[in-house]
Amino acid sequence: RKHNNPSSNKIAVVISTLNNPWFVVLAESAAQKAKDLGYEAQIFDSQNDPAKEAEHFDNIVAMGYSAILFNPTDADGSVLNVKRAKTAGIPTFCMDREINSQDAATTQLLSDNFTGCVKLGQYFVKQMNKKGNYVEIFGLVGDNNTWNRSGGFHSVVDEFPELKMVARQSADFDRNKAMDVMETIMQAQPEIDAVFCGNDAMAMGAYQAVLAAGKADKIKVFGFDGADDAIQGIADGKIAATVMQFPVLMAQTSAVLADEYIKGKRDFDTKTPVEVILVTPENVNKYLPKK
Amino acid sequence: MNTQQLKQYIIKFQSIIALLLMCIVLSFLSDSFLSGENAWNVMRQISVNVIISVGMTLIILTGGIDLSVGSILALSGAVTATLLKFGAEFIDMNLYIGFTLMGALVGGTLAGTVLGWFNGLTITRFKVPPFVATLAMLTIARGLTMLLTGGFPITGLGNNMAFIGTGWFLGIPMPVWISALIVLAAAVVTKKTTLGRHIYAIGGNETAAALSGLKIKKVKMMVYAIAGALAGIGGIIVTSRLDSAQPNAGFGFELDSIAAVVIGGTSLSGGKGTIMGTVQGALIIGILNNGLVLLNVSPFWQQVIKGFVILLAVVIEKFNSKEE
Amino acid sequence: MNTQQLKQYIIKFQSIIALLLMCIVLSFLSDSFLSGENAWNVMRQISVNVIISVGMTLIILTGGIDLSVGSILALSGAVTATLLKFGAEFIDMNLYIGFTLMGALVGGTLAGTVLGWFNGLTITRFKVPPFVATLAMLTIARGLTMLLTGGFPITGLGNNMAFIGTGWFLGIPMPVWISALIVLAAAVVTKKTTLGRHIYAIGGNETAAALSGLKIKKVKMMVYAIAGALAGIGGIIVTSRLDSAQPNAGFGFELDSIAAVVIGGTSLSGGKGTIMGTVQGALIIGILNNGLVLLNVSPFWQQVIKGFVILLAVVIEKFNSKEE
Amino acid sequence: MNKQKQSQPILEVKNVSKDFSGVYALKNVNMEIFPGQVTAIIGENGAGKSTLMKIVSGVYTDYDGKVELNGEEITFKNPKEAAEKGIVIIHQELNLIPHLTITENLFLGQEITNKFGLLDYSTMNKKAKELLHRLQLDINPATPLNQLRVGQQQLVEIAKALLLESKVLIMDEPTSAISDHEVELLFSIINDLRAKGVAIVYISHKLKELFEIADRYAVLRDGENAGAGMLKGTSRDELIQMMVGRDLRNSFSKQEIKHGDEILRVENLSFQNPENKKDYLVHDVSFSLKKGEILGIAGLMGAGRTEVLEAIFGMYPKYVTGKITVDGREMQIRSVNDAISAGIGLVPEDRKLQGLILNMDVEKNNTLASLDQVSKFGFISKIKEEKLSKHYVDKMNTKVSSSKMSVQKLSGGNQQKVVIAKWLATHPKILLLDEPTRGIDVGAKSEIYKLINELAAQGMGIIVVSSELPEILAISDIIIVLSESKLTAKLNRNEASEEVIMQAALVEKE
Ligand SMILES: Nc1ncnc2c1ncn2[C@@H]1O[C@H](COP(=O)(O)OP(=O)(O)OP(=O)(O)O)[C@@H](O)[C@H]1O
Ligand SMILES: Nc1ncnc2c1ncn2[C@@H]1O[C@H](COP(=O)(O)OP(=O)(O)OP(=O)(O)O)[C@@H](O)[C@H]1O
Ligand SMILES: [Mg+2]
Ligand SMILES: [Mg+2]
Repeated sequence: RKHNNPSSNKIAVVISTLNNPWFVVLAESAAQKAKDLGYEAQIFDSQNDPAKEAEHFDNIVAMGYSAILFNPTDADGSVLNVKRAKTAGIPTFCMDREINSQDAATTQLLSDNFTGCVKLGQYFVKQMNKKGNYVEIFGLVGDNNTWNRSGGFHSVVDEFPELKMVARQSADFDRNKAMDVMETIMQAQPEIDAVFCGNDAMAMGAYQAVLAAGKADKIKVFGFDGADDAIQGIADGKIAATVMQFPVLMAQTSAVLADEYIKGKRDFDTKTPVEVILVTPENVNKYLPKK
Repeated sequence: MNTQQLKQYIIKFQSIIALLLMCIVLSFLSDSFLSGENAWNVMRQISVNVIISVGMTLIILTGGIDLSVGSILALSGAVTATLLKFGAEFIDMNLYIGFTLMGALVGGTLAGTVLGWFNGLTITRFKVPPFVATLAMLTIARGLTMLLTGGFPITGLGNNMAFIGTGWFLGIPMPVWISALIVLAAAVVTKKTTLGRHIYAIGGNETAAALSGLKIKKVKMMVYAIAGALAGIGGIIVTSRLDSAQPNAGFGFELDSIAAVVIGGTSLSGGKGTIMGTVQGALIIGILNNGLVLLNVSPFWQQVIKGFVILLAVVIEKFNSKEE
Repeated sequence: MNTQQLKQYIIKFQSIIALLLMCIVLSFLSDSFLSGENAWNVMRQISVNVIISVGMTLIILTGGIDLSVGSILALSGAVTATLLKFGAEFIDMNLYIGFTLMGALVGGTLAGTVLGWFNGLTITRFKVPPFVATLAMLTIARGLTMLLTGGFPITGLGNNMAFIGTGWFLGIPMPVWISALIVLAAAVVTKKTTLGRHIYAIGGNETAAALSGLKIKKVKMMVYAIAGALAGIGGIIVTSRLDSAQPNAGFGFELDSIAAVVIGGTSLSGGKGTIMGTVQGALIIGILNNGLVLLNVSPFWQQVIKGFVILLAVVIEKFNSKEE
Repeated sequence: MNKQKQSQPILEVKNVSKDFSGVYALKNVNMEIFPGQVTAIIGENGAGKSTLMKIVSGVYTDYDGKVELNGEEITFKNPKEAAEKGIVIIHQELNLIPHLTITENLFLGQEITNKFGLLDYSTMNKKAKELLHRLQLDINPATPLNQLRVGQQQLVEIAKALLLESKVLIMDEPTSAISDHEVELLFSIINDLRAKGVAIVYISHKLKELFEIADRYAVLRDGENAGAGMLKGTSRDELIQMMVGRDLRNSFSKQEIKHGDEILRVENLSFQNPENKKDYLVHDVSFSLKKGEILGIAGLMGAGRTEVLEAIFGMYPKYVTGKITVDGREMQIRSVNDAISAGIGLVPEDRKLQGLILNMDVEKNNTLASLDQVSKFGFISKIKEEKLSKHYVDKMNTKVSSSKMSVQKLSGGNQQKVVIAKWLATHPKILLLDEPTRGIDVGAKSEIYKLINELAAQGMGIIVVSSELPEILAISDIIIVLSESKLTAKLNRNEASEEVIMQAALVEKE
């Protein structure tokens, strides 16, 4: 049963969540690029729920879209969805997050969270001179990016026994929760040299706590994502480093690839890595938000 | 009385008219809405909500509420997946039981039943108000799911398992079969059995029910356990559809489910409502979700519109039942 | 009667004993717990929950509930930040009003008030059950926030704004001041004013209250509007503390707030409870959160433990009030 | 007091009609109420008495016809407006707030505030105390209402009305929950008010009371006028004739029944006060009941009569001690279910709170306690259920348009019949009835008496708690009297009289 009628020129953008600006950018850039290429584009919000995502795929198949630009909620939980689309003749282009299947998606544009955090970890070790006490605040429990980032970081940092993790808590990727958690941790742990946060929102929250406690010059804050205010924070000396992902680039590329597919191209690499870049005070000028 | 009965029929009819109206409007606005495939989609998409909401209806009929269904769903899914994949290892006894699919399904459902039963226990024996007891369970069950899975999804559950959520049988998707059977059973229980009558009586006036010799605690325990079991079945279907047990599955399902029950005309104060009403409520929500996506409404606006439709549905419902 | 009064004092005392007990245990387990700084931390961290929960208490006392506080909080924060940062542009009239801080604060609070008032309207005029009306508002306000912010946080609000959430005055953090004043005002209203009596009366027996000539609708509208306003103030504080209005701020706050109210001994069926009880409830939750993090308990376990503590608190509460 | 005024009605009802979704509760009713007089409104259950009073006092605002106060047409938007014009009503249903104190209840909607706009508790408490004292209810006015018994609550309800300056005071069955002693008190208050020129409307099913207190009467039958006039010179039988449209005089007379073996023996029954372990709600009560015998329990309000029934019925097993023997076998009654399977049924004091599922229909309420009779393997047979329910609706002459009608739409008397029917369906050996005729009109009352007698004749043992001595005297074979939770007298039918019972009921009181 193939729905791939040439008259249909609709592209679906399925996004894991719109509750986080980073993904809003990803979704909107993809949709905009698709529109620029002459398609109708629609954004589907999975609200971090693979079950909702599955519903979206059902609808997309039923409505006969010609391609899906896809930001999965889960590496494993989303595989079946993509396969279903494939069976119906609809190509899927994964953005940012991976699915654990070699052949389901047409191609996957990935910014490698694990590798990004390996880089961050290396920089972290250098900044700390291989010793000191640090805190980890990780994101939503159950989100695979949470573990990719944490895993990448620890794969480097755990090699140095003098770097001691004195507290490890979750703040659900939420700025407010990160602030509360950091405030409390600082009570229990007077000697903290750094905090590694699973995303920039939490990094900014932790920074607010550190600032309020008057320890801004003692505690180094590390984030991930490359959010505007974190980049600005690095320029202002508030944040030590973050890892820049390129959602806009990723999104636009996926739209272009989808366009090529529709126009007949079939040979795609299974994975198209999109660079992630460590942003530090040394190179921050290149990434400052333009205004 | 005849005029009254007639009126009541009209009211039932009106609710379905509203649904039809929604469908007609949508089929004008979107070509794809009326396709058979889309219809099955909607049905399959609401099936988990329907299953959970059947349990929720029973609970709300007794005058209670259950906020923990989403978390119980997640835990049951995780238990099923764990049993299926790793079997249950009894390290002490040097025993390893490889769970067959059936065993895993029973295990998952049982996990839901036990948690539901625990809800019933705290509510009846320790007199904790249902809202609080199940609010606590919402947190507890989620924590247990995280502990069980370590925060990672459990995947690769095999084709047999996948059949439950994605297969078709006699031209009808499996989840639709399952939910239809559950709805049927629940409708019979509420309308035709003593248990059903007791549920309504307890919700209508607990003191009077107790003084009529009804076993309040037993009935309530049963109802919460049933709701837990149904959440468990929901968890199995979700897990099967995704071929993966997600530790944060079912998040926020309690509100969707309560919305379905209430839009379906069941009174939150208990004693009044029907299973079929709930099914209609779930349909309204499902069709709305489907329609808004079909019409390419921006996700932000979708939230606003959904809120207003819920309001509208309940206002109409209220208006109708006043006529009664 | 005197023995009864004595007993009631003991009960009040017991609740505080429970709190003290928690504190003592924690101070043994963690050195940092008893530090003055940590105490201010806890106070500051619970202040937003306290503010919201004051409004929630009033609503629950009338027999209602408000699920929309978290979303209203987010919208108010976003409105405040927008007004502050971009001013309100009246494009049509070619007018641009740069909002001073005060204007922005009033605007944010007003936004909350209006949404709360709308809750009251649907509940009193259209007779939508509070659970459903505010469930709809939960979705609507969140959608509106997303529409207003486009899903992006609004940051860089300036030092004056930051003072509200992070500043100190006479050695006490600003949020603590604000919440203390609100608690005080609410305690006076509930205990000493006609409005307060009417709130309890409506929750106790609405029919009887109506037959006594009370203006049920007016009181309810007022209470929901107040709760909206307080959620608005909460939104301002959150925004100020983070120096950023987050579109997904306040997510799940409704459950924290209801938990505080219920642990504080207010009955969900209305007519019974106190503001001070709610403050204690918020303290218990706050200290628990604080303690679990201080002890570096795994987040998975934290959820399980929190669930059980909520249960325990309510069971103890129930046990005590039976003695009453 | 003022003869001239008396000739002018203060309140006039002209051609008032009211329907509830098509069903008429009142049809073209006219009525005149005079200042300085007590007007009794009489009628069977569901005759429309309460409905009419709710119209007059601003509760119902949509009706046809006119209400005139001092010759001017009035339309109230709500009860408060009526109260401001001096029309005050004590409702048939208790309208109090459980968790508020007596004072707070009394002043609800008319709170006294000080110059800061804050509540002035000391003034309110003082006034409340005075008022309670007038009703000889010497309780701290800061006591929460839910700690009072029904009867005491009814006194508070009366006090609440007295607090308002009323020109017309409507009392809708004010004495349904209080005993003779309090009734006398109420009458002295009514006499005071009457002397001050207040027009009083008094609704009660207790005809004896009416003759004692009322000057005029007005009778309603099926929502229509059925007669009015001065009470003096009107006989009881004439009134009843007007009410029911038939002659009821000989409808009830106690039949002699041959009593069988002992069916129930209660020995040393005690019931500890759950709130205060040293206090007993029932203390060391023993009695026995034979098949076909009717045992009446008399006593003042709060004497512990209800608790005797509740103790036997297994409602508070934790606090009850004593030996209960049914049909010669000692029973361990640890729950309501035990009681039911021992063959005991209880028609509770408060039918709405304890007896009925209000939003269920008549049929389902009828079968609630006997579902296993109409079901197999847990499935209910509709046909059997309908048959069972119809049997009792007919037997008890319950006035329903259909047994599918929800019980909340029935009048009080018919609701009570539904509760009794529920228990009869369980075929109990022993039936406990707590105030079975509270708020029930004479017609329905005599039907219930007849029924009680029939049941006894079939060999059922029956215990009746009642605050109406004539009722107790009329139906009981033996009477026990309680005072302050102790049994103070056990009387045979022929030994008992109102005086003897009152003597026993007041033992230890002074
Ligand atoms: N809210 C209502 N909805 C529908 N019907 C009603 C309602 N209130 C009263 N009725 C009906 O109106 C009629 C008159 O009722 P009303 O309560 O006035 O009787 P009553 O004379 O006061 O009886 P009782 O002596 O039992 O108190 C009854 O048939 C009753 O069923
Ligand atoms: N729940 C309770 N809390 C406090 N006191 C109670 C409670 N129940 C009963 N009492 C007290 O126990 C005594 C007996 O009450 P009971 O209801 O048996 O009296 P009764 O003779 O049935 O009166 P009534 O005619 O009002 O039904 C009274 O003094 C009453 O105040
Ligand atoms: Mg009446
Ligand atoms: Mg009694």
